[in-house]
Amino acid sequence: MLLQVDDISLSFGGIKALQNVCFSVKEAELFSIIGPNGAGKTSMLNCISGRYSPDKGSIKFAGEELLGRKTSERPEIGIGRTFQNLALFDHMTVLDNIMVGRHHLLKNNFLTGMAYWFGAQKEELEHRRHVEDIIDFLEIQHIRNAQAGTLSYGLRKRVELARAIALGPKLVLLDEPMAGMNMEEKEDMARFVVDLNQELGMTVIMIEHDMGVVMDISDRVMVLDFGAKVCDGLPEEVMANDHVQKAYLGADFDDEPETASQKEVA
Amino acid sequence: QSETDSIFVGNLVDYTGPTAFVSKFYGPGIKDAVEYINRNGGIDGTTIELEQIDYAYKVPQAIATYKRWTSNGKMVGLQGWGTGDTEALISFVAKDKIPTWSASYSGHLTDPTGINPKTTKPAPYNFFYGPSYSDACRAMVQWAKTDAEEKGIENPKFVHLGDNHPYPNAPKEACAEYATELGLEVLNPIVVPMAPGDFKAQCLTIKDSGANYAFMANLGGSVVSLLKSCKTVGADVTYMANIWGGDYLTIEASGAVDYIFPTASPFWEADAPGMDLVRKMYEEGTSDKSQKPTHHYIRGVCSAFYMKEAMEWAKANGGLTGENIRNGMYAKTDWVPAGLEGVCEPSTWTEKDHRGTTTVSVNKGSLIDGKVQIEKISTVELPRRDDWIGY
Amino acid sequence: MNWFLLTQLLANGLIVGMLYGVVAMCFVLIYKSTQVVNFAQGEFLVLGAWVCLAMVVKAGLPFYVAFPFTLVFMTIFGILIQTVILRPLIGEPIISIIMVTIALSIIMQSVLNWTFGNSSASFPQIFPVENVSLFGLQVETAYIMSLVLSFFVMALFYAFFQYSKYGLAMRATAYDQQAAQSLGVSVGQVFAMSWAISAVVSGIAGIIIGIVSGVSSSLAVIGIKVFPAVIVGGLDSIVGAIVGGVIIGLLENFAEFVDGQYLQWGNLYTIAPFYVLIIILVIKPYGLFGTRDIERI
Amino acid sequence: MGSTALRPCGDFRTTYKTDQYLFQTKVIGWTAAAALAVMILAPVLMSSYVVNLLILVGISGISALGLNVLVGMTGQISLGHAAFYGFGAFSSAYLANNYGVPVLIAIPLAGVMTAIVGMVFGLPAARIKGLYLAIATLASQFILVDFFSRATWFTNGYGVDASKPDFFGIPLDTDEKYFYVVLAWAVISMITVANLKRSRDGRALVAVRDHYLSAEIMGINLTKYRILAFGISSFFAGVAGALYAHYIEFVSVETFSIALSINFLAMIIIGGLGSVPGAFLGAMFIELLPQLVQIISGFLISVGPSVFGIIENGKSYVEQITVGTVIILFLIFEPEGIAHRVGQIRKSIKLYPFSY
Amino acid sequence: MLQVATEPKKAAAMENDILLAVDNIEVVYNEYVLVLRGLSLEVQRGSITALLGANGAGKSTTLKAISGLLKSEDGKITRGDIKFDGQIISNQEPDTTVRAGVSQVMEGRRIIQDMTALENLKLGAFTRKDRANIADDIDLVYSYFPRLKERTGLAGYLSGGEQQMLAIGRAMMARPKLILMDEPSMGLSPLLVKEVFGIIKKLNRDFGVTILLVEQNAAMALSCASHGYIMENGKVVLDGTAAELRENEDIKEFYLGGSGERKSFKNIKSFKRRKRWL
Ligand SMILES: Nc1ncnc2c1ncn2[C@@H]1O[C@H](COP(=O)(O)OP(=O)(O)OP(=O)(O)O)[C@@H](O)[C@H]1O
Ligand SMILES: Nc1ncnc2c1ncn2[C@@H]1O[C@H](COP(=O)(O)OP(=O)(O)OP(=O)(O)O)[C@@H](O)[C@H]1O
Ligand SMILES: [Mg+2]
Ligand SMILES: [Mg+2]
Repeated sequence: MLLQVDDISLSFGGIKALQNVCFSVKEAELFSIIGPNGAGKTSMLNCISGRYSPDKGSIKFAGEELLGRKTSERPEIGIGRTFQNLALFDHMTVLDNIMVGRHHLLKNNFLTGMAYWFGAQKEELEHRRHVEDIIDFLEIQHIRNAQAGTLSYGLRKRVELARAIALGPKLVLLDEPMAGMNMEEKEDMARFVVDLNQELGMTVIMIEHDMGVVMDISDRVMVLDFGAKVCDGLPEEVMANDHVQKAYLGADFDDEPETASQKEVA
Repeated sequence: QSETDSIFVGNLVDYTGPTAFVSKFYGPGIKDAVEYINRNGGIDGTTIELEQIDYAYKVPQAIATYKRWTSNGKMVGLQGWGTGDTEALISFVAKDKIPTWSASYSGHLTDPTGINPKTTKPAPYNFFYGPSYSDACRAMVQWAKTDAEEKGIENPKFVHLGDNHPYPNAPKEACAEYATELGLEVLNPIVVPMAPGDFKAQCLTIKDSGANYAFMANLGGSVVSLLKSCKTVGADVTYMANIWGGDYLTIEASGAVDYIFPTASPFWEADAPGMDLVRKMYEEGTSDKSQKPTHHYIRGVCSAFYMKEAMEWAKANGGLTGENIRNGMYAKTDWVPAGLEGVCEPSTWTEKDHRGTTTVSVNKGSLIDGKVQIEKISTVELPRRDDWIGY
Repeated sequence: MNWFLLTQLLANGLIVGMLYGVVAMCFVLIYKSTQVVNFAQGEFLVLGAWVCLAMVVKAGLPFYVAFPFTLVFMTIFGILIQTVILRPLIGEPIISIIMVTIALSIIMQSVLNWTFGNSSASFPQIFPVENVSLFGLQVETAYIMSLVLSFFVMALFYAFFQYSKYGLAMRATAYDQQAAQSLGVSVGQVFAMSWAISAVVSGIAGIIIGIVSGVSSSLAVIGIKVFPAVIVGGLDSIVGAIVGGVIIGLLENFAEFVDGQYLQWGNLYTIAPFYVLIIILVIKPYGLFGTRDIERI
Repeated sequence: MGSTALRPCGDFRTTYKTDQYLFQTKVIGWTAAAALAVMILAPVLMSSYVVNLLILVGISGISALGLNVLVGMTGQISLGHAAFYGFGAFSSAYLANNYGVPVLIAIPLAGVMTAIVGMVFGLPAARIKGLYLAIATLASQFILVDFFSRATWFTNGYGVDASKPDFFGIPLDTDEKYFYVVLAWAVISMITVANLKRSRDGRALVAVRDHYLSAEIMGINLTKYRILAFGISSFFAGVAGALYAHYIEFVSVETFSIALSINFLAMIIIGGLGSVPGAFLGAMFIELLPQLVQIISGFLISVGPSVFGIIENGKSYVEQITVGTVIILFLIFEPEGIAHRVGQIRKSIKLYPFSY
Repeated sequence: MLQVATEPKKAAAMENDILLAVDNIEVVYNEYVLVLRGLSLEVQRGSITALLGANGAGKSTTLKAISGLLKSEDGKITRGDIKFDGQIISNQEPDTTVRAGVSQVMEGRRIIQDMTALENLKLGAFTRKDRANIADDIDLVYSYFPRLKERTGLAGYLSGGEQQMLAIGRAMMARPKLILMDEPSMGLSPLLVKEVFGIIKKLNRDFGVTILLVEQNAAMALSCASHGYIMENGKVVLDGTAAELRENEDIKEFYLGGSGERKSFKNIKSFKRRKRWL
């Protein structure tokens, strides 16, 4: 078990964002979390990456207790993530954004950095090489020097992924990586995620609303609703769950009204 | 060198900064005087080219301006202004040999040789017309002592009011020392900010302290606010001001009653022999005439005229160089510039002692029925004690 | 311990603090609707005071006529400042706009000095009784006015921001100009409105301060002086502004007491609010009533 | 897709190293070299008035550059920079006067001392952000200035003398000689800050500014970098203050007011937030503008005293108003600063003759 | 059947029915980044029109150009013009455009986080004069999105999907003639996507609101739209009725996810050249 989440609860005022959630993720697994909006998926990732501290419970990463660890130390242990609502450094170039991901791996500090030519440069260039590989991998060469803030939504999502990869994590948490993409781009993204998992050997926890993608690429799926775990298991098992069908997929939502314009055209 | 038909004098003024309140009168005094001098033959034919620069009481700005003036090597004299910039320029003017007449009357500017142990930096090229801040304050204290005796106040108490700032601090220690010497009880000084505001808190403290005489070392709006606040609070204290803090405008704005302040020149309406000349200069001058001049204007005139006569001496004794002009300042004793009799106090500068005058007029002013009434109530002649040089 | 002096000082602090609160509200108003900290606030006060004084003294108008005229003048002035100077900067970095208010204060300081002179001047007696006794302390009548005023303005603002359509629009604009625009809010108009309101309240506060301390251009420093009040209360809280003002007022006077009676430190009066400010901020980073940023990711 | 970032033809970079160069194109490199050459020759070529102004611009520029690390890079607005500048000035004078430390060594030492003080005053930044922090720095301004007027052992209470430096026995006592001291420090500070920007900790600072929540999750210790920014910024403020002290030769307590703090802020906003040359361009703008306005108004008055009689009377006001107006106009037309405008011009030149 | 949009259709007879006409516009950001290069499109009154395209094609830019929000991003329409209801609205202040009857649901929701959901809705009605009906409309929005009523805290603490609902509801509050929707389904659960599209249709049918819909979920978008445009690189490259587009092979391949049978994402390993229409 790479990640062992035990009995996590989290509440904000009256809202119970998470209630006694337990699950575990194996090494090199591609694990998806699905659930209705507001179910607490993002909150779960926030607990793992240190943004929120749960009210109770424990999270063990590679056997070590995570809670109590400083947020900024978690990349060192091997946890990286992307964000649902885009959290890039808007005024930095794409390249610098990704270089920030290397922060915990770089050794130069402000003194050596200011001197630059005595050592720091060599190190910077080494890591730059690594970052360029990531850029190639995600096919974002053409925007390497663009300011992240001016990019379109979809491209920003991709830069986010690049930055998370640059952390060199063992476990990468992806929060809706494919939101706002068309089918073709989703395919690309799915391919990247699968590659991450299979070629770079990273363990992935992914939140995604596109069932096509989730069912296809995940090894296991967990469903959250109202902060509580509904079930987890193989994609097919989860899909078969009644609650999931009703509350999440909306199976019996079929009485679509016809629009005025369609009537006309028809 | 004296062949040139004009010499350059820089003049730092503050028309927009925190001390504009008084610089607006002192500066025109210099300007009108120099224009008058130029119209009437200049320095034996040499005209004075005066440039006034408003540095808004900012020291770096003053220094930049000074450097600009000295860069072409033409400046032979400087009419300075505030405490900060004058102190900052001490070593510059000493090195460049540029005699400086400032409107900062800090005690340590009177020590050209560094004779006083407290002097950190001798000021061989610095002059000013009038009593030093310390001397003016000493005169106030001395007056307070006699006043207390007359009124039968036993054990009179004295307090210094002012910001923790070089200008109000300048006379603080010297004055307190003399007050103690005279047998006044000196209370802990009370800090009053330089900027105006509501000072009832300070006034309550003053009232509570039981002070009889308070020396206000600030100027302008701060003094006005303080007087107003204390009036509301109802502290029964005699307020005494610094030379820059006492003029009819302050009295008018604050509605002060029995306000004691020092001067080193007569008032505008006074009929001293030299006042006609001053009024003529003013009438003919080009400076703003929207407001009646205060006595600060007259000190500006005196400052310009001492400079003028020192220059005349220099021109006759080797040429118009800074060094000669400085020596010109030592040439006379009990010196009153020609035509300004009764306007400028007789002054003497020597190589060891730059206290021009130690005579202080003490005045009392009140606002009665919307009219400012000022009377001179005494003249204090302070001894020229050696231990007071530069202090 | 000198209880008498202490109570007198504290009473004074309370009253002076109310006025700080009114000035602080002017800041808060601008901040709440434009995210800008107005460094020309002090000059706004002085402008109001001078204009009213000029009408009373130079034009010889009675105070109760000059006062409303001043407020009209301030309204126009606020709108003018916004349309001419600040409108072109809508959507630009906040810090640039703050810089513009600094430049504005430089300009206003000069214009005020030029037109009204550098000297201090006083209002003629305005209220039949100049001072009244409150808790055994002599207090200027103008302060009593400001006391009433501050509660009135505070209630008004509170209701305005909470319930009125323009109040909502102002808050929305401050939070996200683009989103507000997309809802049909004219950012320019909203900003003009808040500058006008702030100018009017500044005018009133300026007149009160002028009556109490005399009018002079250097009175503008009060603009900087109330920063601690604004921050202690919370930058965007109307109620906080008043509370912050009172706290700073009390604090100043308490510092004066401690200093005068025990420490003899010098200007604790001026400096103490700043020490306390830092302490309060470290404990409550958004002041006492400021809304905290939503830090979601 | 993505038309933004296509590099124009003619700018080929073949290694990552060249891509990291301080001077991104040859033109910039040559411009910098030419500027440096002009500066080196300045004392020979120009009048001492100009040299004096250049020294002041250089000193303010170093200080502004420090502030730019704090405000421009890290996004922490400081209204107390002048106090740190002042602390540097007094420290250097203190070291030189009381311990006989050679001035050229006292200057960086003063920088270090100021950095420590800066970090202490930066401690609240661990919790306070944005304008709240800005006002907290205003508090440090007041507290430090109060300290200056109180600590007579350090400042005499009103000011202290500072001597001109010696360079291996050569006294650097004229403006022309002192100019090189300032120039050296200006170059050093520009290079080090430019280096900082392209290395790990510089990026971390900018990341903290742009999105501190995600920066933290990317492994950046927020508290450390927020305080570090205060340290670096105060170091340069301290050095600049020390340079100022030994140039002016007298450090006055009155100098380090909020007005000066605001001036420094104006420099970087006008120069361009976060830009290294911008700090110096902004310093030039703010330092020279009043001088220029003064010269122009003096000229106008000398040309037509009758026409400009009004100006004559309120000359200083007209000057102040002009300075304020120029700043406002400048910000209306270029709210992001000189450096940004230069960048825009560069981009359109690159694309010439096509407008986009 | 399919037309290439380089020659904008100008059927004079239909002129009257065209609510929005974008005519050959060019948009530049920051004075040097050219994003739209001669884009034209038309939206018929009472229709739902879909605008599809890859990331970075310029869809959001198009919407911002119409609503006037471009200005606040340093963007400008440098050529061509936009007509709404017969009036030219290019480069107009956004509030004027809103008053004219255009609402926008911005990308990324952009709700005012430090106000409550209710306040956000009230704000949506900012331009309206008929104060009396506002309360009714709020109830209407609540009936569409019941869970908004339950959330009384600050909107910033709503979950992503809830915020999206709020954004749509807020746009409705202005009672616009035309709503510009930028990716309304982004980040919504499948159930909610269906709901949202249902609501879009309902809006269109019950209130006759015209909708210009930018969507990545092409299948959904084309299922409710009557007409569609495909954008690429700042231009319209393909347009037609929704039915036509649904049948187009390329669209099937790149937007709808294969022709009928579900594609397996797991097996897409090799680099795939994209077909482009340019
Ligand atoms: N910082 C916070 N303060 C208050 N409430 C919060 C906070 N963060 C999350 N919540 C609440 O917790 C619940 C879960 O939110 P979360 O963002 O985890 O949902 P989610 O599953 O990611 O939904 P979505 O798919 O819409 O993104 C929501 O009701 C939200 O309003
Ligand atoms: N403010 C801006 N400054 C400079 N360039 C910008 C700006 N906004 C957008 N762009 C550029 O314009 C292009 C189109 O962006 P736009 O946001 O319109 O794309 P989009 O079609 O909405 O993409 P997505 O589906 O990813 O949202 C992108 O290449 C983007 O980099
Ligand atoms: Mg989420
Ligand atoms: Mg978009």
